[in-house]
Amino acid sequence: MNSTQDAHFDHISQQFNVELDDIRTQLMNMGGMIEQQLQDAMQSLKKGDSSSAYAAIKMDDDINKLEMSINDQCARIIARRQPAASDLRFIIAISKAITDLERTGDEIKRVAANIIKLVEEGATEISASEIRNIAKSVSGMISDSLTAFARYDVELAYAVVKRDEEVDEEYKTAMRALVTRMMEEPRSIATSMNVIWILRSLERVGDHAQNIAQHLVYLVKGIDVSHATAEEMQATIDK
Amino acid sequence: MNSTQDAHFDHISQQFNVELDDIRTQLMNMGGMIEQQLQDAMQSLKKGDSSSAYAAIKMDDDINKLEMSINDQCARIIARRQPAASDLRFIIAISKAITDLERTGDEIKRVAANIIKLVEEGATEISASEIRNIAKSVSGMISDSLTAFARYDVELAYAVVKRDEEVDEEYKTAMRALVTRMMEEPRSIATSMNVIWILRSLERVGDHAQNIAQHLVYLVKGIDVSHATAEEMQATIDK
Amino acid sequence: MSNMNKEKNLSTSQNIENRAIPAHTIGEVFVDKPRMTARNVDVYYDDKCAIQDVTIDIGAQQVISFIGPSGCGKSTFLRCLNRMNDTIDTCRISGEIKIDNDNIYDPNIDVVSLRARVGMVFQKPNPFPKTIYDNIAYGPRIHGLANNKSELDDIVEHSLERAGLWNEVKDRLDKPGTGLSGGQQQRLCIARAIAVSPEVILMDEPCSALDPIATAKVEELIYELRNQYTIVIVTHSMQQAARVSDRTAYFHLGKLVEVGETKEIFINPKHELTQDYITGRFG
Amino acid sequence: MSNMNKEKNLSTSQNIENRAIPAHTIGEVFVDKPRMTARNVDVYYDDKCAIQDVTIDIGAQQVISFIGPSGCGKSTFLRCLNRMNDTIDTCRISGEIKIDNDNIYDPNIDVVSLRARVGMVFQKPNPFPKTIYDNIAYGPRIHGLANNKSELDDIVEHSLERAGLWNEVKDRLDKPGTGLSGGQQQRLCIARAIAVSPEVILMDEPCSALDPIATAKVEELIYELRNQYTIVIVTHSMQQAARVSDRTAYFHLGKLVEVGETKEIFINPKHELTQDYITGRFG
Amino acid sequence: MTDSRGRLSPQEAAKRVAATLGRRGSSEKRFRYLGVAAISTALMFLVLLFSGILSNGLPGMFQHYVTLEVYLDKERMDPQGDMSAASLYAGDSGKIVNESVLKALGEPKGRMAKKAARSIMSSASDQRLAQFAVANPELIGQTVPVKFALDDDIDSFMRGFISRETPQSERRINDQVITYVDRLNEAGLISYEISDYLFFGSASRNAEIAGIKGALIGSILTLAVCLVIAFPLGVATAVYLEEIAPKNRFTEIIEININNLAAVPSVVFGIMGLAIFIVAFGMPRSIPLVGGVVLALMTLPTIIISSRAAIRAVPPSIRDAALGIGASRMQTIFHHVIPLAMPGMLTGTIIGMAQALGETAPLLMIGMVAFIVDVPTGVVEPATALPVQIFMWADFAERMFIQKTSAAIIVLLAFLITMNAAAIVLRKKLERRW
Amino acid sequence: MSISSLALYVLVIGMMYFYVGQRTSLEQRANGDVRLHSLPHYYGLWTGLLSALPAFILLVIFAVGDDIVFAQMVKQYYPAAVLEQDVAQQTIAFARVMNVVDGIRFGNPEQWVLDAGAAWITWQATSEMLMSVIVLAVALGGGLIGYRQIAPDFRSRNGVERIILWGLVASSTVAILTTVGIVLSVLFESIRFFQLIPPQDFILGLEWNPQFEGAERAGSGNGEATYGMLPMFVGTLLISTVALTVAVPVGLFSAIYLAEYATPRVRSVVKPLLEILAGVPTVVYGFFAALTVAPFVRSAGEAIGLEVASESALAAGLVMGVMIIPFISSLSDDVINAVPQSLRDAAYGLGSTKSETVRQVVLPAALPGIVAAVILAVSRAIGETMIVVMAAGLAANLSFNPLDAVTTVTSQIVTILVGDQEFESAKTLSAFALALMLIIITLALNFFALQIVKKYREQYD
Ligand SMILES: Nc1ncnc2c1ncn2[C@@H]1O[C@H](COP(=O)(O)OP(=O)(O)OP(=O)(O)O)[C@@H](O)[C@H]1O
Ligand SMILES: Nc1ncnc2c1ncn2[C@@H]1O[C@H](COP(=O)(O)OP(=O)(O)OP(=O)(O)O)[C@@H](O)[C@H]1O
Ligand SMILES: [Mg+2]
Ligand SMILES: [Mg+2]
Ligand SMILES: O=P([O-])([O-])[O-]
Repeated sequence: MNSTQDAHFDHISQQFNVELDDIRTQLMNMGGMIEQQLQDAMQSLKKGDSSSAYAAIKMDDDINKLEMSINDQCARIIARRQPAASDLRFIIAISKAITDLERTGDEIKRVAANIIKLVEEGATEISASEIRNIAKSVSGMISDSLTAFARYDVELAYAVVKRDEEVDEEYKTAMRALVTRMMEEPRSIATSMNVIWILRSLERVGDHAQNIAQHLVYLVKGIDVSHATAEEMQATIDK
Repeated sequence: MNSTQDAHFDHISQQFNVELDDIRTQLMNMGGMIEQQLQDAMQSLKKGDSSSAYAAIKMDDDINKLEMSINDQCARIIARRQPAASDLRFIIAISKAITDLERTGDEIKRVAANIIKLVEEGATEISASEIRNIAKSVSGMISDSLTAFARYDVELAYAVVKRDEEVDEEYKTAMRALVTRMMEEPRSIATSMNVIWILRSLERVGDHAQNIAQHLVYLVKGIDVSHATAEEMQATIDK
Repeated sequence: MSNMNKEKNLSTSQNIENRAIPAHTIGEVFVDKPRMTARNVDVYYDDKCAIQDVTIDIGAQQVISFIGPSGCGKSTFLRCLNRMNDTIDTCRISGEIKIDNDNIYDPNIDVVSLRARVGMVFQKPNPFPKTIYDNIAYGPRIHGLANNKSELDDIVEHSLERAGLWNEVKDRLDKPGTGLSGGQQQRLCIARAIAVSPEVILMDEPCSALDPIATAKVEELIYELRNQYTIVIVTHSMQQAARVSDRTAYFHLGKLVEVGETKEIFINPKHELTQDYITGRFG
Repeated sequence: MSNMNKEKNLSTSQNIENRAIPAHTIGEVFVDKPRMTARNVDVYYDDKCAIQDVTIDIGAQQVISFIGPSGCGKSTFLRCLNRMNDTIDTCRISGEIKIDNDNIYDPNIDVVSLRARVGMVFQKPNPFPKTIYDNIAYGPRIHGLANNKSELDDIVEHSLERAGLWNEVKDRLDKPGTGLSGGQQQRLCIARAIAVSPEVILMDEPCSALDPIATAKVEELIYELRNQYTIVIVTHSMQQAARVSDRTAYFHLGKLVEVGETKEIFINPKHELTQDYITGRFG
Repeated sequence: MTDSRGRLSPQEAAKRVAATLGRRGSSEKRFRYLGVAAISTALMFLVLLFSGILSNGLPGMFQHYVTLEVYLDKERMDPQGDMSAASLYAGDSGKIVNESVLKALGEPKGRMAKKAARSIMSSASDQRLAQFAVANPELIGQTVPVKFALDDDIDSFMRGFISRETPQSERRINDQVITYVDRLNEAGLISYEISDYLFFGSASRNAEIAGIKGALIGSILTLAVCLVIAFPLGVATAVYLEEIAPKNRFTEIIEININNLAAVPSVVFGIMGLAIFIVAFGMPRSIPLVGGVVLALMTLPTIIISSRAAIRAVPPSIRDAALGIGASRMQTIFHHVIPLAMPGMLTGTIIGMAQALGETAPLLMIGMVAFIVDVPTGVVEPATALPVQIFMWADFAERMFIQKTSAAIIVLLAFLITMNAAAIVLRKKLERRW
Repeated sequence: MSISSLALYVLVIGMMYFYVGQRTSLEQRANGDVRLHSLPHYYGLWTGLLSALPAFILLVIFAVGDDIVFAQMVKQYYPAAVLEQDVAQQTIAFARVMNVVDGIRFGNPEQWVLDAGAAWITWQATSEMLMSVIVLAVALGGGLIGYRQIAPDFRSRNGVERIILWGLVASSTVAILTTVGIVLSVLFESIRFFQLIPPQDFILGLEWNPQFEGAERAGSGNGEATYGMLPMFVGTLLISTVALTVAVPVGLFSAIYLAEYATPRVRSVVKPLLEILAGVPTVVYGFFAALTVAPFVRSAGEAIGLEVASESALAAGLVMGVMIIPFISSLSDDVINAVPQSLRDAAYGLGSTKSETVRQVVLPAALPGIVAAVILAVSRAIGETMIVVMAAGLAANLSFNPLDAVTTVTSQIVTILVGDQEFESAKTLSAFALALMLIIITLALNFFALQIVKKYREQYD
C-alpha cells in the first residue's frame, strides 16, 4: 500500500506517534539548519565578509549533534517499538536521510571554509555567479527533498532527482570554465582551486539531496531506488 | 558489557545466527570487492593500461547491488527478529558501514575514471608515487577497519582513525605539490586536475574507512564516536 | 509464480474456476508446489459466518503463519484443515480443501487417516499422562505403523531427535511426559505429531503458554522442521510469525485479506488492513 | 544520579548502610525521587530462597518493569511490595521495604491501608461479577473514601476516565463487568485500582491474557498513567518492557542483576546475563 | 519403506493406516453399543422401580367408602348433653353406625349375619361419626348421609385382590359378607375416592385408616432442627477450612475428621445419638430434636464438602482482586467469596436435607420407630418420620398396607424430587461462569 | 426472667449498642477531619458484639450448668444408704427428687426426697435471679467497654474480624467433637462388650446367635448365645460383591457414554434421571427389594431349578447395586470430565477414533478417580442398612452362595438396637462392637479412596 503522511500518526500508542513525529520534526529542523548553513556560507561570498561563513562552519557541530541524537532515537525506537512495515521503512529512510544530511553539512562546511579563503584573498568575485547558481539549485533540491519527505510526495522526489542532472551539467560547465581560467591565469590557480572545491562540494550536496529523495521513494514505495536510473525510478513511482 | 565476536553466533535461534553471520560475511565480501576495485584501479595506473580500471568501474555496480542486498537483509532482520542490545547495534553498525563502503566504491570508481583519463593522456607518471602511497594507506585502512569489524577489535579501529590523520597529511602535501606544479606548468592543469580528483577521492576513502572504524566502536561500546576526536575515542575505548 | 501455475493448470475448467481469487484477498495466494489447497472455503457456526470465501495454497515444505485480530477465524480455518471442527456440532463448512489432490471433506476419506496425514499441535502443551516413550509411541501404535518393537523404538528415537529433544530425555524415556518443563512438553507434543509421519503439521498458538526462552526453542524447532514437513501455524504474536514463517496470511473478520512472503508482509504489506494491524494501528 | 543521592544522605549511618549495593547488581539502582525503596530484601518459601538481597529504588511517577526468565522471582518481589505474599503461609521476607519512608513490614502498618496505597492489577483480568459501577465503587466503599453517593459517582467516573474506559462504558455502568471484552476488563481492573487513589500500582503480567490490540491499548494506558502514579510492571514480553517502561530491572535466579534506563538496557546492557536474555541467547 | 531409519514415508504411513481402518471402525461401534446398553439397563431399573411404586401407590391414594343414612340420635351421641367434643367422642357412635349399616342391608337377622354386616365397616367408623358430629353439630338429631371407610379386607375385595372363586375357607371374607357388599354396591352406596385417611390420618394398625400426617410433621420438625444446626455450622466450617485455616496439624485433623464423618455409615450416627443424647444426656427417645441433631451431624460433611467445593470454585483471582485493593480477609470472604459460593452452598444444603429426609436407620436407633398416634406439635414431643413410617408399614402383612406404603413412598419421593429440582433450578439460575 | 426472655433482652441491648457505636463513629468522622481506621459499622459491630456475645455465652453456661451443679449439690440430701448403692439406684433416687421438683407425686415420697426437692426449687429461683442480673450486667458493661474504645485510630475492624475468626474456628471443631463422640460412645460400650465376650471369639467366631427374637424367627436355633461376627462380614461381603457386579459395569459404561458420546440433549435428560436413583431413600429400595425383586429372583431361580431363599443375598445385592449405580456413574462422569479436553484433542489430532481415545487416553487418566469412586461406592454398600434389613433377612448364615439368606453387620445392629433394650446385656453391647468394626472398615476404605483421589488431583493441578 502507499503510505500516506498521516499514516504514521494514528498508532494505538500515542507515545509512538509522538516519537515518530519528533523524529520527523528533527529531520526537518536538520534540513532547516542545512539550508541556513548554506545560506550563511553564500552570504559570506556575497558580502565578502567571512563571519557568516564561520557561523556556517560552527553550525556543522550542531548538525552533527542533531544527527547523533536522531540516530539514537531511531535505535531506541527499533529497540522499544519493534517497528514493522511503513514504520520500519520510516525509521530506515530517516536514518539514511540524516546520514546524507550530515554529509551535506560537512560539504557545506567545506564550502564555507573555502569561501573564507576566497574572502581572505578578496577573490569572492571569481565564479561567484556560477557558485551562486549552483548553490541556489542545490539549496532548492535540499529543500524540495525535505518537502517531499514532509508530504510523502514521490513526484517531488522524482523532480529532485531530475534536477540533480541539471546541477551536474552546470557543475561540469563551471568546472570546464575554471580549468580554462586556471590555464589562462596560473596565478589564480590557488584561488581557483578554492572555487573548484566549492563547486565540487555543492555538487555533492546535490547528490545528497538526490539520495534523500530516493530514501523517500523507499519509504513510500518500499523499493530501494538508490542506484536506479531516473527512468527506473519513474517506473517505481508509477507503480 | 563488551560484545565479543562470538556473541553474535550463539542465539537459541540458529537461523538468526546464520542471518547475522551472512550479513557479516557479505560485509567482508564487500570490503574485499572494494580492495580489489582499488587494486584494479591502481594496477591501471601502474601498467598504464586502462582495462583493469574499467573493471574497477564496472565493479561498482556489483558493490551497489551488494549494498542494496545487505540493506534489505538488515531491514528484514529488524522486521523479523526484533534485535536488541548488541544485535541491534550490530545491525545499525553494519548498515552504516555498508553505506560508507558503497560510497568508497563510488570514490574508487571516480579514481578509476580519472586514472583512465591519465592513461589515455599517457600521464600516468604524474604524482604516481603519491597516489600509490595514499592508495596503499587507504587500502590498508579499509582492510584494517574491516579486520577490526571481523575481530571486534576496537584498538585496531582506533589505529585506523589515527592513520587517517597521516593520510590527511600526505594528501595535503601531495595537494600542495600539485598546485605548485600546476602553477609551474599550466599545460598540465587538466592532467593535474585528474590527479587532484584521484587524491581527493582517495582521501575520502580514508575518511570512509575511519567512519567504518567508528561504527565498530559503536557496535562494541554502544557509544557513537562518529564526531568524536581521536582522544575522545580513545577514552571511549578504554571504558 | 501464480502466473506459472495458471498456465500449467489451464487445461481443466475446474482448475480455472479454482483459480478465481476472491475480491477481498490480495497477494501471492498460489504457490508453485502446494501441499494443501483451500478454495472458496466458508465456515459457519450455526448461522454465524466465521470464515468467508478463503482461497489459499499451503506450500509444501514451508512454514505459513496465520495472523489477525482475535476472533478473525484463524483457529477455525486451521482446524478445518484436519477436520478437528467435526467435533463441533454447529460447525458447517463449504468450499473445497484438498491435500495432495484428495478432497478432505470427501465422504470416502476417513477422518482418522486424514488426521494421520495432517497432525496437530495445540496451544497448551498436552502430553498424555504416560511415559515419554508411550507419548511418542501412541500414534504409531494406534495406526499400526510399526511392525515390531524395534521399529517402534526407532520411530520414537527419531521423532524425539527431530524435535530436538532426544538428548534431553533419552535417559528418562520411562518417566512421565508431564514431568517435563513447559517448553520440553511442547516439543514432546511436536515429536508426538511427527511420529505418525504426517505431511502437514498444524499448530494453534503453540508458544502462547511458554516463556520467552522456551518459545525461542520451539520457534527454532519449527523453523528447522520445515525441511521435512509442511507447517501451518496460528499465532497471536506478529513477531513470532515474522520469525518462523516463510509465508504469512493475514485474516480479518473471517476473510483472508492478504497473503505473501513473510518478508514482504512485514516490510511492505500491500493491504491497508494488514499494514494497520502489523504496525499497531487498530481501534 | 546515585552519586548525588549518596552525598545528600551521607549524614545518617542508616542511610550509608542502605546505600550498599549488593555485589551482584549493577546499573542505576538508586533514583532521585524514590517512591518505594527496597534494601537487601530476601524472600524465602520455606527454605527455598526465591529472592536474594535485592536493593532497588522505585522512582516516583515512573514506570519500572521487571523482566527475567521464568521463576526468577519477579512476581515474588512484586508481591512483596504490597504484602500480597502475606497470604502465603510459607513465605518469609527479610530486609526492608519502604514506601515514602514508612516501612511496610512494620507491625504497626495495617496491611489493608498499605494495599490501598499500593494497588495491584493481575495477570488475568479479574473483575468482580458485579456491575461495572460496583466494581469501581467497591474499593472506595470499603475504605470509606466517599461520604455520599455523589462523591462515589465522581470517583467512579474519574477512575474510568483515567483508565480510558469512560466513553466505552458510560452507558452501561449497571451491566456486569464480566461482560466486557478482555482488554476492557483489564482496563476496568486498572480503573478499580485507581479508584482508591493509590500511590503505586503493581501489575503482574497484565497483558499476557490479552490479544495484541488490547495489549496495545493497555500499554498505552500504563504509559499515560505514569504522570500520576508510580507503576511497577512484571512482564514476560521484553518488547513490552521496552515499550512501556522508563526503567527496567533484570532478575536472574532470584537476584537483581541489572537495573537502569530502559533505553540503556535494551540498546546497551552492561551485564552479560542481561545481554544474553534480551538478545535471546539462553541455553 | 522408511526413507531414513524411524521415519516412514507419508505414503507408506497412509497405507498402513488404511489397513487398520476397518478393524478400528467396528471396535468403535462395539464400544458405543456397550454404553447404550449400560444406560438402558440403568434406566430400565429406574422404570421398574417407579412403575412398581406407582402401580401400587396410586391405588393406595384411594380407598372405598360407603355412604350410609345415619340418624344422629342426640341422646346417644351426646351423653353429657353439652355438645362438647369430649361428650360427643364419649357417645355411642359405634352402635349408631351399626344400626345404619344394618338398615342399609335391610335389617339382616342372626348373630352371624349381623357380625358379617358389621365387619364391612372399618373399625374406626365410630370415631369418624363422632368427628362428623363435632364438625357439624347442627345436624344432630337429623338423619343424614355419612361416608365411612370400608374395612381393609372389603377394600381388597372391591379391588379384586380377593377372588370370589377362592373357596370360602381360604379367603379372609366369607360369602355372607360378599353378598352384603354386593348389595351395598348395587345400591350405589360404595364409592372409590381419594383417601382422606392417608393424608390426615395418623399411625394405625388398621390399614384403612392409617395415615402419614404425624410422620410427615415429624419429618418436617426433624428437618427444621437439622437445617438450623447443619447449615450455619457447615458453611462456617467450610469457610474456615478453605479461606482461613493455615496448613497445620489442627487443620489436617479437622479435614480428616470431616472426610471420615462422610464415610461413617448412617446407622453409626444413630448409635452415637443413642449412646450420647439418650443414654448419657438422658434426653427422651423419639423426639425430633434428637433426630434433627443426629441427622445434622450426619449431613454436616455433605454440606461442608459441597460448600468447600463451591468456595473453591470461586476463582482465586477474585480474592486477589479484593485483597489487591485493600479489602481485609474477612471483607474478601463476606463480600465476595460467600455470595459467589452461596448457590453452591445452598445446593449442597438442599441435597443434604434431601438425604436427611430419606434417612431411616439412625432414626430407628434413637427410637423414632415408636408407634405414635398423636401428631407432634413441637421438637421435644415424640414423633416418627416419614421413611420410618414407611419402614414400619412395609413390615405389616395386610394387603392394603402395601398400597399405603407405596402411596407414602410417592409422597416422600415427591418431596425429594421437589427438593432436588429446587437444587437444580437454584444451581442453574445462580450459577456463574468465569 | 426466663432464659428466652433474657436472650431477647441481651439481643436488644446488643442492637442498641450497635446503633450507638455506629452513630458515634459517624459523628467522629463527620466533625473531625480525622480518618477513621475502620468503617463506622465496624465500630457498631464491635460494641454490639462486646455487649451481646459474652452475655450469651454466660447465658448458655447458666442454662446448661445449673442442673449439673444442682445434681451434685442435691447429693448432700441423700441418706447414706442411697449413697452407698450403685449408679442405677442413685439414678432412681435422682428421678424421684426430680418428680418432686416437677410437682409430680407418686405415692408418698420420703422426707429427704421432699427436702431435696424443695432445696432444688430454691436453688433454681436463686440461680435464675443471679443469672438475670449477671447476664444483663455483662451485656450492659461489655457494651460500655466497647463504646469507650471508640476512637478514630481504634482498629475495630480487626477486632470484629478476630471475633468472627474464633466463631469460624469453633464451628470447624464440631466435626472433631462428633467424631470423638462417635468413637467414644462406640468404644466404651465395645470395651464393655469385650469384657463379656473375648475379642478373639467375636472377631474369629463362625457363629452368630445372640438370642433375640429376630434370630429365632430366622430359625437360627436356640442354643447358647454365640457372638462370632464372621457370618455377618461374609454376608456383607457377599451382598456388596453382588451390588458391585451390577453397579460397576453399568455405572462405568453409563458414565463413559454420557461423558463422551451422548449429545448434550441426551445427557441433559439421562444424567438427572440416573441421579434420581441416588436420591431415592434406601427404605424405598428396601421396600422395592422385599416386594418386587426378592419374589422375582426366587421365582426366576426356581424356574431354572435353583433353590433360592425367599430373602436372598442376590435380591438385596441387586437392589443395592441399582442404588449405587449413580454413585459410580456420577463420580466417574465427573472424573472423566475432569480429564482435560486438551488430552482428547491431542488424541484426536493424532487420528485416534473415539473409543481409542476413551480407552487409551481418557480412562487411564481417569482411572484413579474411577477406582476411588468404586471404593466409595463399596464403603457405601457396606454401610447400607435398610435394604438389607428389609430384603436380606436376618439369618446369620456363613455362606458364600448369593442365593442364600444372609445378614449384614448393619442390619444386625439395627435389629439389636431397635426398641427398648437393657444396656447391660451382651446382646445389646454386641451391636456396639459390630459398629466399631464397621467404622474401622469403612474408614479404612475411605482413607484409601481419598489417598487415590489426592494423588489423582495432583496430576492435573
Ligand atoms: N464453537 C464455536 N461456536 C460458535 N462460534 C464460534 C465457535 N468457535 C469460534 N466461534 C466464533 O467464530 C469466530 C472465529 O473464531 P476463531 O476461534 O477461529 O478465532 P481466532 O482467530 O482463532 O481468534 P483467537 O485469536 O482469539 O484464537 C469468532 O467470532 C468466534 O466467536
Ligand atoms: N507459593 C510458593 N511456594 C513455594 N515456592 C514458590 C511459591 N511461589 C513461587 N515459588 C518459587 O519461587 C520462585 C520465584 O517464583 P516467582 O513466581 O516469583 O517467579 P516469576 O519470576 O514471577 O516467574 P514467572 O515468570 O514464571 O511468573 C520460583 O522458583 C517458584 O518456584
Ligand atoms: Mg484461536
Ligand atoms: Mg510471575
Ligand atoms: O562522503 P561523500 O559525501 O564524499 O560521499
